[in-house]
Amino acid sequence: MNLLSVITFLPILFALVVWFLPNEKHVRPVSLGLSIVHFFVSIVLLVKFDISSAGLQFVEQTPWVQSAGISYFLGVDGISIWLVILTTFLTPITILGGWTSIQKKTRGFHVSIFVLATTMIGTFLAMDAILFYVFFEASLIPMYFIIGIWGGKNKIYAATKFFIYTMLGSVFMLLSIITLMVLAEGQLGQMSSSLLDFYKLDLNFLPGQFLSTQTLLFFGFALAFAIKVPLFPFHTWLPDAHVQAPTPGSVILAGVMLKMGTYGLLRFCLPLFPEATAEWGWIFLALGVVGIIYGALVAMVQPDMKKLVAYSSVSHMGYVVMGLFTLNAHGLTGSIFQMLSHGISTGALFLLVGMIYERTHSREIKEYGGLAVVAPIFSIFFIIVTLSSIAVPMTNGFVGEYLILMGTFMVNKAYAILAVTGVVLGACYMLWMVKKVFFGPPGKLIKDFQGKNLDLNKTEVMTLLPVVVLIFWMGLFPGHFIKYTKASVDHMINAKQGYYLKIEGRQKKVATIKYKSTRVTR
Amino acid sequence: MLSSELLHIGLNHYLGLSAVIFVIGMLTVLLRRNLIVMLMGVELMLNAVNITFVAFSSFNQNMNGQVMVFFVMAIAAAEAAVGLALAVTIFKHYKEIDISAFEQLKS
Amino acid sequence: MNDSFLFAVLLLAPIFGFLFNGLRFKNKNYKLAGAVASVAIGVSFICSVVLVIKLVAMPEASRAIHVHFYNWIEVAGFNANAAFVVDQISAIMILVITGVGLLIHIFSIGYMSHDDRPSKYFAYLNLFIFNMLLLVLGDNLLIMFVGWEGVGLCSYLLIGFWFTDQEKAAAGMKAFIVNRIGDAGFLLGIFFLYVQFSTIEFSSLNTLATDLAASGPLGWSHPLVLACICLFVGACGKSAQIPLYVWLPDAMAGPTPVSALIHAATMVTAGVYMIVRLSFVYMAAPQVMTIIAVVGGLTAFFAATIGMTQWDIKKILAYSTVSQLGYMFLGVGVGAFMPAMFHLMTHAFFKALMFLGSGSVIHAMGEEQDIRKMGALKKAMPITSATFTLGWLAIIGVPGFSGFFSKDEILWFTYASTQGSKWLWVVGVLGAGMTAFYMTRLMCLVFWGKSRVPEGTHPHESPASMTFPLIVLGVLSVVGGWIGIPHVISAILPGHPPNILGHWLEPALATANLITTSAVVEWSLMGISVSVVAISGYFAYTAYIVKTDIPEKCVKAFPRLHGLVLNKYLIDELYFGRIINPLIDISKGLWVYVDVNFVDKLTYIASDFVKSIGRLFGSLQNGNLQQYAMYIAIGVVVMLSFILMG
Amino acid sequence: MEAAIVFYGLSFFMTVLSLGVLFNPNPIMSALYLVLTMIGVSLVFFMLDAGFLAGVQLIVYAGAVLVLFVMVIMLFDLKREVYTFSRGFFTRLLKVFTGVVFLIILVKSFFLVPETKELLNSSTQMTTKNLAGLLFTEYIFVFELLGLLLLAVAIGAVALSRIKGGTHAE
Repeated sequence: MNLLSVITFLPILFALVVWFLPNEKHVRPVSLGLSIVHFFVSIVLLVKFDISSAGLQFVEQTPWVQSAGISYFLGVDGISIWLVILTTFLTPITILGGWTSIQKKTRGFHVSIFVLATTMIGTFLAMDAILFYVFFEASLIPMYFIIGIWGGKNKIYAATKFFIYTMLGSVFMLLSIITLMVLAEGQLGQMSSSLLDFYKLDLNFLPGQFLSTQTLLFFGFALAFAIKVPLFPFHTWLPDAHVQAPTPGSVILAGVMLKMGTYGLLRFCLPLFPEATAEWGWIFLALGVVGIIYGALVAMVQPDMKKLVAYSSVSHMGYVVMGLFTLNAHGLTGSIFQMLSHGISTGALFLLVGMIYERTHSREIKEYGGLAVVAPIFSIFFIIVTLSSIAVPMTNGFVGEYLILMGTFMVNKAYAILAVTGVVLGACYMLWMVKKVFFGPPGKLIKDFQGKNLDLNKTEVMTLLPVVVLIFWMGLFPGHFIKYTKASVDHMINAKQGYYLKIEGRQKKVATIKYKSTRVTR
Repeated sequence: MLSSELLHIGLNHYLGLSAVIFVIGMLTVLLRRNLIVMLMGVELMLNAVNITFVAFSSFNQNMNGQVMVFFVMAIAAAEAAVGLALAVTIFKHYKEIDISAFEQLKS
Repeated sequence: MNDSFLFAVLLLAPIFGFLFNGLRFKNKNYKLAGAVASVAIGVSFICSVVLVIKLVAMPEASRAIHVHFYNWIEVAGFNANAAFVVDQISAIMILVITGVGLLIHIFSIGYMSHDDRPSKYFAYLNLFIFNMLLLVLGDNLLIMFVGWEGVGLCSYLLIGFWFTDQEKAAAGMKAFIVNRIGDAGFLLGIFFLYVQFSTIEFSSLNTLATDLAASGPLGWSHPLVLACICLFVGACGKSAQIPLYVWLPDAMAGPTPVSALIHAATMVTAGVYMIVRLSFVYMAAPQVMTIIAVVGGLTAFFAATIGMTQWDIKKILAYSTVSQLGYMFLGVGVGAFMPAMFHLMTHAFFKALMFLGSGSVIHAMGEEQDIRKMGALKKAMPITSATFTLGWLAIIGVPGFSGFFSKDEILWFTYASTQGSKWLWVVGVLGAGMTAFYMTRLMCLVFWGKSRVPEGTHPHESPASMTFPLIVLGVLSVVGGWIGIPHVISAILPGHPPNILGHWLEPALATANLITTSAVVEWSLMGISVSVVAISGYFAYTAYIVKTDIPEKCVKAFPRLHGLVLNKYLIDELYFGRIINPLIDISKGLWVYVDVNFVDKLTYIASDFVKSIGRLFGSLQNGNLQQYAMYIAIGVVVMLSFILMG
Repeated sequence: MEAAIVFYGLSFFMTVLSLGVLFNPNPIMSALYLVLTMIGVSLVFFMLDAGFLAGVQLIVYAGAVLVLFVMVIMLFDLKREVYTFSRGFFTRLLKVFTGVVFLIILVKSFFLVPETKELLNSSTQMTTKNLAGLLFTEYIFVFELLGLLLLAVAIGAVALSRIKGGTHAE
């Protein structure tokens, strides 16, 4: 069986295992073990990956709905590989994050987490638009349950908002995919939903006009992904979802699910609609800049820690979108890097906020104060993650932000200068929170806990340690990560018009033969 | 020409009569509030249909139409029985036979 | 020894100390923590010395040791290598950093002996040294930026070291955020330079900029000029120049050795160092240099005026630092890169000395910082007092002491350089006069005169671990200036001592052309400034020792001016009132009115629209049986009419 | 000619009577009008040479069903109604309009049927015997099913009426 299928569907198998586990007490350790196994399986992918190639690797293609040209088509390249690893890396972390915070229906929770992992990995690996859509939408279901069952006070509202908002965008995407499939039938003589075929299409584009095929399709896709990212002004579901979601849910949501949006932009919008991207990209650059500043400003006045982190996500994802639409290698590399580092550092922030919430049952910033005295280890971790979040050099946040800003600067100086203020504002809101929560005299909450041990236990330290290691690894040796994406990014820049993807490796022959045979049978 | 058309009673006349009675029955069902009167409206409609059946049967020399009328009558009788039984039950339960009092199917 | 190895040890020794102390941060054994930290810095110092010796052995024209560890960020032509260089400029810096740093570490052992968390303190201090070394050794702008932000971070952590005090935590945050504004400027500067030259390595930048400047003067909108402005904003943030100086006085909330190390000797001079590093680039943008000179001169002047009115010993030294940094910027602004570096170095010696001295005083007074409660400490603390006197003589520029040579060189360039101006010289001399005033005032109030020490406080001399660094720095404050004796002076001295520093730095720096090189003019200018200093010093002595009612009278004569200066020209209030509070208000407005009540409302409106359509169709399903029957009838009618019509 | 007069007369009375069902606010009166309409229908059957059906019509409708109606009405002790017709002026109008349009469409559609001018009553097939023949040969299964249905209805009606509640609750 192909490696990618194994990586994608292993979690489903795990979910079944967990579901039929006789003793509910064993659910947590077994899930943790299985997710770590999954992580190591995905590391195999990293080891076997050929970094010199920009093409699709480990390709697997089997016809699914022949009459419509829909196939089960998985492949990985430099753009998606890290996102897959990020998912498998964060899954054990989330399971650890829910170790004590998830008290009811543990079995169902872990099943949800595993199903979610499958759908997310599937989204990143699917090279068939319909398959992508299926995974993209399916990921909503477990997340809906995670928020709706294990969430906070207002969970149903948040879950519904999250679901419907994202669903709304996806509808336009589905419409665009179907349009592309029909166009493929006209131009290639056969209906197909394979991305590789979509790349071959010649889409009509009229400069300056909104109602041309390419522009409409571009916005159809872009809207779906902009909501998922979320880009200003489609971001309002995010604070609600984050505040209500349980800690592991927030980690996955911020860590991976938001990246599905930016990944989609990178996989669909940029290569499929090059002219429209060039023409209308400024809107996204501008929205990215607005998102950066707006998210930072609004984060600055949040009374709730989780909300603050949620708005900081809006700000950080603004950077990613801005980087994507710079359309140069610096911006793209920076964006991919920033996706990873945001996944790690914001995920860690949510974990940390969750950990302290478990102890004090409050997230109100003003009720804290002087936490560093009673929880020194926690403070150290929190400050390290904060530094990574505000992009201090030598942590992961810096590399991505720097490259994005430089890429933007090379395209448009005004946007870059505006976006740089985000660097300052980012420091403002994060340090403001750190000051209010950790420093100063003991606050209302901390007084109640005086003398008790509020600090992290060993499990929590073990949860955070890999994250911190990665924060510094990515900050000090970004080359280890960038080298995987380099070929793909360069290819995307060089082949901007007429983007294509080659299929690499031994599967190549099989795939083409299969492809031809389907064509003949039609 | 017209007078002969009018005076010579053909199929269309019977059909017209049945149509008129059918519509009146239908309006009874639609307009009256009393459940029992509504059932009467249904009976009217069934009778109108019966007229049509018999008229076609006669004009086409086909007995099948009459057989059908036979069946319709039986079913009408059954329907009246069940309908009235239901009406009785409803009346027993609600002390009310006004159809607008029963709006439990609201969305 | 291998260069890479030397560099690695130089950089990693502090990191080792940081990790050692950081991982056992709860440990209260200050001796072990301090010893490890000091040894780590000592190792770095030895490496620095070895490197400098190696450098001296190299031929004059190519004195630079480059080391390349690995490619840090490498994307599409953009290369930021983890590469380091030690040349004439950074050689001075690493000696100062590790040397002064070592002394301050040793001092800290005594100073932090009563603290709860000495391990954490020394960990931060070592981390700072590491970052500072990165800053000065970086071979390209980005590595410098890494150190640049890193020292800002350490400064944040150390200012807020006693974080249970809300104000100290706030001071740390303020420092970091103001620095961040500068950092944003720095980043933009890097971008401008990269876009212009496609490289961020110092040596290439300097060459390319010189070539560019040779092709004619550059307009204001040229990327290079904009880059210089942006980088200068960065320097303003880090080196506390107008308008971003506000964080430095507040930064005195940190432990005093930290103030000595970070906020006097090393970190705050990073801005000067950066401009000196890019001297050729800046020479290509003379208009920016004028801005720098004006900003530097104004900072030197205004900070000195504020310094004259303060009562907190550390605040006085802080404003003095700002003022002296102003001098350095005045120097680089007029093209006096060598004198600026010279002043940087001598300032590091005497200001570190004075801060440590003040630390010793504060320690002895039981954490008291108000100079009105001191006086006559000379008897109680002879060593501190003696060394502090040396620092005082150096900073006010008494001939023969280090400060005299460096400051006078800057003033001479201000007057004589093509970039300079007589007005700037006047400002500089006035500043020097005020420096003499407030430093003499400090001496009078703290060490001389009558004792105003409150009952119950028994000042005592500090332990040897604290006095030893004082003595070393005291000596350096005196002799430190002798390696850069200007030509005019050396000409009349026996043996004509050479200007070692000037000679050493010359190949690495750009130099401004001087309009006049007349020795007579130089002597007379020197005479004027020395006499201004002497008069103002004497006046201060009179006012605070002989006739102690003079200050009162002056205050009474100009109450509003005094109030304004005492309150630091209300700059903090201005920033809070005009920038920070409005920004917070805007943010609140954005959140409440835009986010919650507009953007989110829009989604509600959309969903309400859908709901209302649903309600419309829902109203058809009203449960009325006859209504349903009517729908059937209508449906039949419609279907029939379709059948009949078509 | 006579046939025409009889037909028109009959049609007129039937229309008026059925309108009486529709408009009379007293359910008893409606039921009586319905009986008369039923008798009219059986006369129409006679005119169409369906004597057996006319008889059955009289027996089943006028005899059985209507008695049932009247009995139920008596049982409820219904008086003249205060609200005869359903609510809502607009809805009422729409209902009447629908009815009128429906009538027009129906009448119009008759002219699509090829006109059969003559009553072909010379045929010997239109006898009750033939009807019975058909019923008990070709339609025997349906006929039996109908019997089953009537049985089920009988049982069902009894069961429904015996549900406790209302006036019989005690």
